[in-house]
Amino acid sequence: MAALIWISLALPMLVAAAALWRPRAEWTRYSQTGTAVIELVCGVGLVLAVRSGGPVVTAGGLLRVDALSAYLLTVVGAVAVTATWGGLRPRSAGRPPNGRYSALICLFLAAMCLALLADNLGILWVAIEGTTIATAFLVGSRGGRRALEAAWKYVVLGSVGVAIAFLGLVLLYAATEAAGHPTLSWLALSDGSITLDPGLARTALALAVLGFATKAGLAPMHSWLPDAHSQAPAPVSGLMSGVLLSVAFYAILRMRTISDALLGPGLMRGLLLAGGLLSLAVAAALILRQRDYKRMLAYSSIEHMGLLALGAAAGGPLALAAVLLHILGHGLTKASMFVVAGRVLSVEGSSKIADVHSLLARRPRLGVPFLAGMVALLGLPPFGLFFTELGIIVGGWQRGLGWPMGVALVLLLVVFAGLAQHTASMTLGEELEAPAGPAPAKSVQGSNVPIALALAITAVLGFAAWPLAHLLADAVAVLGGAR
Amino acid sequence: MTAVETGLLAQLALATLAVVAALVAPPGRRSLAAGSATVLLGLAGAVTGFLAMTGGTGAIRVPVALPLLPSLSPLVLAPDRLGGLFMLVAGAVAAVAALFAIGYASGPVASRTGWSAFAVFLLGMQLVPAAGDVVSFLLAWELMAVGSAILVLAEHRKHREVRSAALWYTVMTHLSFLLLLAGFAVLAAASGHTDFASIGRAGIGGGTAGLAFVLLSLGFVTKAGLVPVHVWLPRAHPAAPSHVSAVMSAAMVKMGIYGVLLVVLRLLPGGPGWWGVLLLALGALSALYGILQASVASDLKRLLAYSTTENVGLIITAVAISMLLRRTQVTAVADVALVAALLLVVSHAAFKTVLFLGAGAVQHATGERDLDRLGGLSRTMPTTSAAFGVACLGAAALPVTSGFVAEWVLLQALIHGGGRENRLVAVAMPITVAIVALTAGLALLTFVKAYGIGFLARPRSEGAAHAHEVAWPMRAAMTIGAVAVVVLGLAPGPLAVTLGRVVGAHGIESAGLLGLNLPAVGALLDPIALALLALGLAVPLTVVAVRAARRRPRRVVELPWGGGGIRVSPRMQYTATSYAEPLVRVFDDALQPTRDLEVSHEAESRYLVNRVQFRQSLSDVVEDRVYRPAIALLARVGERARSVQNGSIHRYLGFSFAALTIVLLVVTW
Amino acid sequence: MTLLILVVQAIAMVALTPVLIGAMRQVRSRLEGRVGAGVLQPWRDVRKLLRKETLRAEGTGGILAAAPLVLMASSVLLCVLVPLVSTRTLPLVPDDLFVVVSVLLIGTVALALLGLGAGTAFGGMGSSRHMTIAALVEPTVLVAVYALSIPVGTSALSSIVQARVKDPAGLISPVSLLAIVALVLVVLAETGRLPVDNPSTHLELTMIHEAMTLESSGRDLGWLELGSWLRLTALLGLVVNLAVPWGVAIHLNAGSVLLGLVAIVLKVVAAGLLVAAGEVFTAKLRLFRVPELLAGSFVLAFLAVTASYLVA
Amino acid sequence: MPEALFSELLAATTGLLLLSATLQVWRRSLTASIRLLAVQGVALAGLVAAIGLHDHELELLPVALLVLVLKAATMPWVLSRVSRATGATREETPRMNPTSALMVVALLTTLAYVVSQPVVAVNPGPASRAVPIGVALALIGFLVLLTRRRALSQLIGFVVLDNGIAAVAFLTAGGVPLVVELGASLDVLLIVLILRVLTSRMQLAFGDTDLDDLTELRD
Repeated sequence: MAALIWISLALPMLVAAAALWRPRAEWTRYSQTGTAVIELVCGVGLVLAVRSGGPVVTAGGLLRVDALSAYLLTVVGAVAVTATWGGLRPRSAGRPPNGRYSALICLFLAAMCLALLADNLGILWVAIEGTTIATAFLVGSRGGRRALEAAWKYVVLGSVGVAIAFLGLVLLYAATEAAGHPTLSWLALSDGSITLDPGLARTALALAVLGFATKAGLAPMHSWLPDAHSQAPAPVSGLMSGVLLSVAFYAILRMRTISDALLGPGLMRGLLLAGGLLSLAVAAALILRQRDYKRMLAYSSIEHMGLLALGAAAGGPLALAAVLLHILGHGLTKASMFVVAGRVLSVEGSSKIADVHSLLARRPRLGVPFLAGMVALLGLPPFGLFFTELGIIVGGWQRGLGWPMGVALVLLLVVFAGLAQHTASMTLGEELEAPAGPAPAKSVQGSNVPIALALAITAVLGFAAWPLAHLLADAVAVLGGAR
Repeated sequence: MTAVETGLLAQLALATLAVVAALVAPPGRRSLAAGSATVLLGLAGAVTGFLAMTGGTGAIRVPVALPLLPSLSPLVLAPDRLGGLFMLVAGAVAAVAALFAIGYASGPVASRTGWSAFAVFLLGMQLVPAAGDVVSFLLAWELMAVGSAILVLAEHRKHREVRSAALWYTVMTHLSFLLLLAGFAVLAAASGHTDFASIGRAGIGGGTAGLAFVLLSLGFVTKAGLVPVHVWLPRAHPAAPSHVSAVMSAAMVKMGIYGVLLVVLRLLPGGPGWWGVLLLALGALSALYGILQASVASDLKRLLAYSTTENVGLIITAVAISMLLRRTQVTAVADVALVAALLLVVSHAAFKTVLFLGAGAVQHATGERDLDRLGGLSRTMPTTSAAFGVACLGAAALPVTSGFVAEWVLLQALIHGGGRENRLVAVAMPITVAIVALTAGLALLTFVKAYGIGFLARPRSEGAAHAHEVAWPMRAAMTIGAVAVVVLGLAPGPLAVTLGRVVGAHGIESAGLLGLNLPAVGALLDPIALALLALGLAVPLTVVAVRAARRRPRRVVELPWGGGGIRVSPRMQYTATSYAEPLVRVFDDALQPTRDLEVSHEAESRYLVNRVQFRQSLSDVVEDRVYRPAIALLARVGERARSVQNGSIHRYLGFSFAALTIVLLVVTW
Repeated sequence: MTLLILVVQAIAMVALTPVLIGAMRQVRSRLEGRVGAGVLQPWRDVRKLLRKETLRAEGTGGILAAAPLVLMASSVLLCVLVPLVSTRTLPLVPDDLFVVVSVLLIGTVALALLGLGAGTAFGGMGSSRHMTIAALVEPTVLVAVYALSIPVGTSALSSIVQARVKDPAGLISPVSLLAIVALVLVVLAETGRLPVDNPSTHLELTMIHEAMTLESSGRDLGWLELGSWLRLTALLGLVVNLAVPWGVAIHLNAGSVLLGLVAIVLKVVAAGLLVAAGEVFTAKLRLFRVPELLAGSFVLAFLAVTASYLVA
Repeated sequence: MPEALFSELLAATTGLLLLSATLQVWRRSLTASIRLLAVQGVALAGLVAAIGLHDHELELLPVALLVLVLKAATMPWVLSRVSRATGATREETPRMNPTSALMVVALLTTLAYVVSQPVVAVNPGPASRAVPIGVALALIGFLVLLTRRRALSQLIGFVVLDNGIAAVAFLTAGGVPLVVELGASLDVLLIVLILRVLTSRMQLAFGDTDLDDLTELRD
């Protein structure tokens, strides 16, 4: 089973190397999708392995797969398949294959896998910094001043933020060394076998969470997110919003477990509550009068990360399970939404909300998925996000976070109003006399199958997800479940 | 498997069937296929509801990923008697509306999406009262909301206002959902369970219960369309296709009532007095405000929408009265009030369905919805006119209709509830009586206007002049509804007794010719006997009149007298607007109309008036005074907030730095 | 037996009504210094109208034919239901206050629809004003009788009257006085007497009732007139029986019933004459001052209720 | 190595770190602050070597070498390439004038002392007593990031921040595990290279490397 770990790590790098070696080869078009599929397969395989035989450990304990990481690996695979397949442009689109682009995406995937599979927090940090490196040029790949600006802000803000996390890890290591056995292994830290100096541990963990919050897009460290998401190519935005944030959030979840084990729930609860509510507030305030629909989607990501933070702050089996399921649902939906948004941009030629109207009437192939995805993002049934938001709120209330949850509900209403208003103005409305330019051919558009699949999965998630239930339960147990 | 379980599964199956039919049937046959499937869906709901209402039991459990975790129970569908009643109402209304839609649906409503959404909407609505736990309740609730929202914006291509209507509707619906979510979360947190039975057993009290009650009742009355959270109603109902607005107004709104009853009877029974006062205030205010707005409205469907607010207000008033009386140990009268509430629910469902369907038929036949452009339809559309007329009698609470019975029971409860024992009740009762009476009076005017202006007199527009009677399914649907209005009004006894059983009320008896006897308040109502007596007097008169008419028939003259043999021009008639003018003046303060008068004089002398222009527009006061400012404020906040992301990387780094310093200081302190 | 009494009562009222109206007109004209047409003139008018040819304008519906009959029937039913001669009621059809009011309203609605049916300017105008007043009157009626019903604990008019016969002390209690005054005012409004409406005007802009019946002629008009007069009789009868309930037959024997019959006739006529005399000295209110009057009467009724809690 | 010498060395190296950083805030010349960066690298390497010799952890010596190569040679070289490529040699108008910036440096240093109390408390010793300097260095790096307009200055600020964190790492626990150390250094190097590429692209796109031009993306 350890083989799967190595495959999921090594194979993307090999593909990347090959793609860089032959950047113009026709197969590179499909290389990233293929890699994504393999990641998905590895994820499922590891899930089964973990379900049957417990955590899989290799590389002398540096790499370790438990239920949580296996589940998230699967999520990464699934979302990556959606994003890359949806971003696939067939030959007839007339674009030359771009091996460097594919290679970077493969490296990006590899970095995320490493982050998920590493048991050593240091390596986790290295991997997350690695995602910044891999995506830097992807964000800038559209060229032009705006893309450049986005890339610069992304790299500077991201690496500075993550540097803070490194400071935290350093202090944590110092604490362990002071305690007698220096280690950065999450397992050792979270099973409560070591007792650290609380003062130092507090500082260390707080800094680490603050740093990772940057990549997780939690306010007030979120500033890079709207720019990067709105400028990156659609599949990349999808990947970043769909899983990169979640991977960073995964790091926060690990930190939270350690902190709860060492210091009790107070510290993390405070930090996550502040971050979550602040993120919701920022999202609500900036969605209200948003002009640009890709930025709108980016802020909705901030909103969802805020929800996740609230769920993590609440803790407890219900909220945590809801958080994990929410990661999957949000990833799939947001990835497809960014793909659709990219197509809208390519046919409408503008990312301004004001310039796009009556999509349902004029471009049903774009309008219908856009509307459906929005309904999913707004957390309405039958989509799974309905259940997970419900679980987070109820779970939070059960854990005594009544007032924060109440505030969150108010902010959610504002977010809903804003998103609904913008969506209505984009999709609804009468057909114009002139059918606004030549309707783009399906071939240029790319297929709706991945989007339909992703949304369908999100839809059945709430009802038919009981195969997942036990996996989720295990993952919650990994996170220290009831604690 | 019990009958109820079969019924529930049948509804799921039929809904699926309807969706499939909508998707696969060829456009020509789609309405018939999907329509008949939805009719069956509604009937299934009605039957299941009846079974559950008369004591049938059964439960269906659906496992869900999250609920498999210990702290949430699986989705449970287990209607109790009360739920059964509401399922019955919803199903019956749905069936009639669907039958109507077979003939009515056209354009986007008849599309695949339209019919599928309709089926989903109906399914969700019929499952709300079946839900046995929080999650399934909210799930059904949101299915209902999503389905109805899609239908509300069905016409979005043609009419611009539909978009804003849909927006208002979705946002208000979401507000109600979030309130419910919060309220249920409070209950779940307090009781540790999410199924209603356990929550009810938990016996939550004190501040927690109060908080939950406020949140839940606000959420439910938002859906029920009470003032001040009614604003979506007068927008969504005109925007939606008529069969949809019929279901929304006659059945969906009732789910809000069901929710309130669920809270005060099952989840948090025996709450403190201020609960009743709160509900009473909301209900009475809504009744008065709603009927006032309705009486001055000239858009037929807007008028009906506001009258829904009024009726719901009356229902909530009845519920609140029963709560108050139960606290003051006048339980017998409290039971009567509760039964009155349920009677109001049933009768409103009956006549409001017909009214909205009638409005739809009129719109279908004339293309007009504005009363000021209608008229003379009683000759061109006899069936519609008759059905609409009967329903108007019901809405005006005149004998012998269901509306009269319901209001009679309510008034009986009111005048017998009073007493010196409890100061609160002693003050509340007369005020309530007065408000209910004024409401009834204005309702009378409203529906005399609706029928008299819309169906009598002369056509006021081309469309009205060339109206034609509608297709048979629509006629059939309206007739069924009208018959129901009369039958329920003639034979209230059995119905009231059943309703009494539903809420475990005592002292509700059937007497005389299917009449209704309330020994608790020493009052008896036997509509059939009354009708017989009236006939006994009317028949001889009619005979005399008819014989006279045969001896000397009326001579038809070209011109009406009209104060001097005037020429006939429809424009000389009173319109709905002018009809309500005196009322607008009387209630100037409450309605706050905006008038402007332009007088332009002749050039020669300013004593010679050239032309006088008078404009008057009525808008919803609550909307102008509460919602508009709030929206404007939000918009301003949004504008301000945009400066947070002003693009300067230094500012962004500043955020991070500030966060870093704050966290460092906090954790090391 | 009871039915018989009620039928007798109805017939008596139908027979009495024109005379009553005649008497009232006569009193007015005498007080105004005119000779007057004589007490029996209304009788002749109705008879003449019922014989005359009836016209119907083109494009008007059957409502013009139906409404008069409905009004007439409802008024007669009113005479049957209201406890005038005796306090005996049919077992299945008690003279419940709300039923009585609703029967009254049926007539009101019939008139209003009639006004709209013709599709002329004046009909609509009258109908609109008529309904506005009716709507504003309703709270007063209910609250006033509510006040009277509190001591008795039922909404059956007969029981109220009976109770008031039984204890005359209650008659002059503030409760009953306030309530009665309120009732008188609403009866005047509901039956279109001064100061709300001038029954003898034909100046279109001021009229309410007349405007609605403007399109009716012949027997239609006859039924309408008789019907609306009957409403006046019945309501006056009700009020006087509530105010001075003496003479109402409580036991079922010919003597008391006869006495009751005579008593009610005398009382109604007396009340009518009072009203007529009063009308001579009052001017018609502007339409938009009428709500103030009704508000006043409502306040009286409401005070009556509160008084009944405080005093009685 | 005797304690006295060790603490001498510590004082010297850390003092040099702080001094160079302060000078970087002071001076407007970019070339100068790049040289100061090299000095910082040397000081850091010296620090590592000293700790390694003192704690007899010989595997720290190759690390010291790595630090020397990376922070004292490679990065300054890269940055000077940048400054030559973009012709940016001076920070004409910093967003905060040097005087107040120096005041802020003083503040940040005190803040650093305050917040690193827990670290000092855990294992008192000459090394950990020097930790505040590392933290101060990191904060100063942040300050440079915040107050300088030129892209290059932000590069410098980032490197200073990183130096600070590295200093903290070595002072507290003689550095993180080697594999992490390698990964981290590699990451930092790559980030710097990426930023370098972006800077030259910026030069091409804007004809300038003033970060105030980067305000097209906004709400």
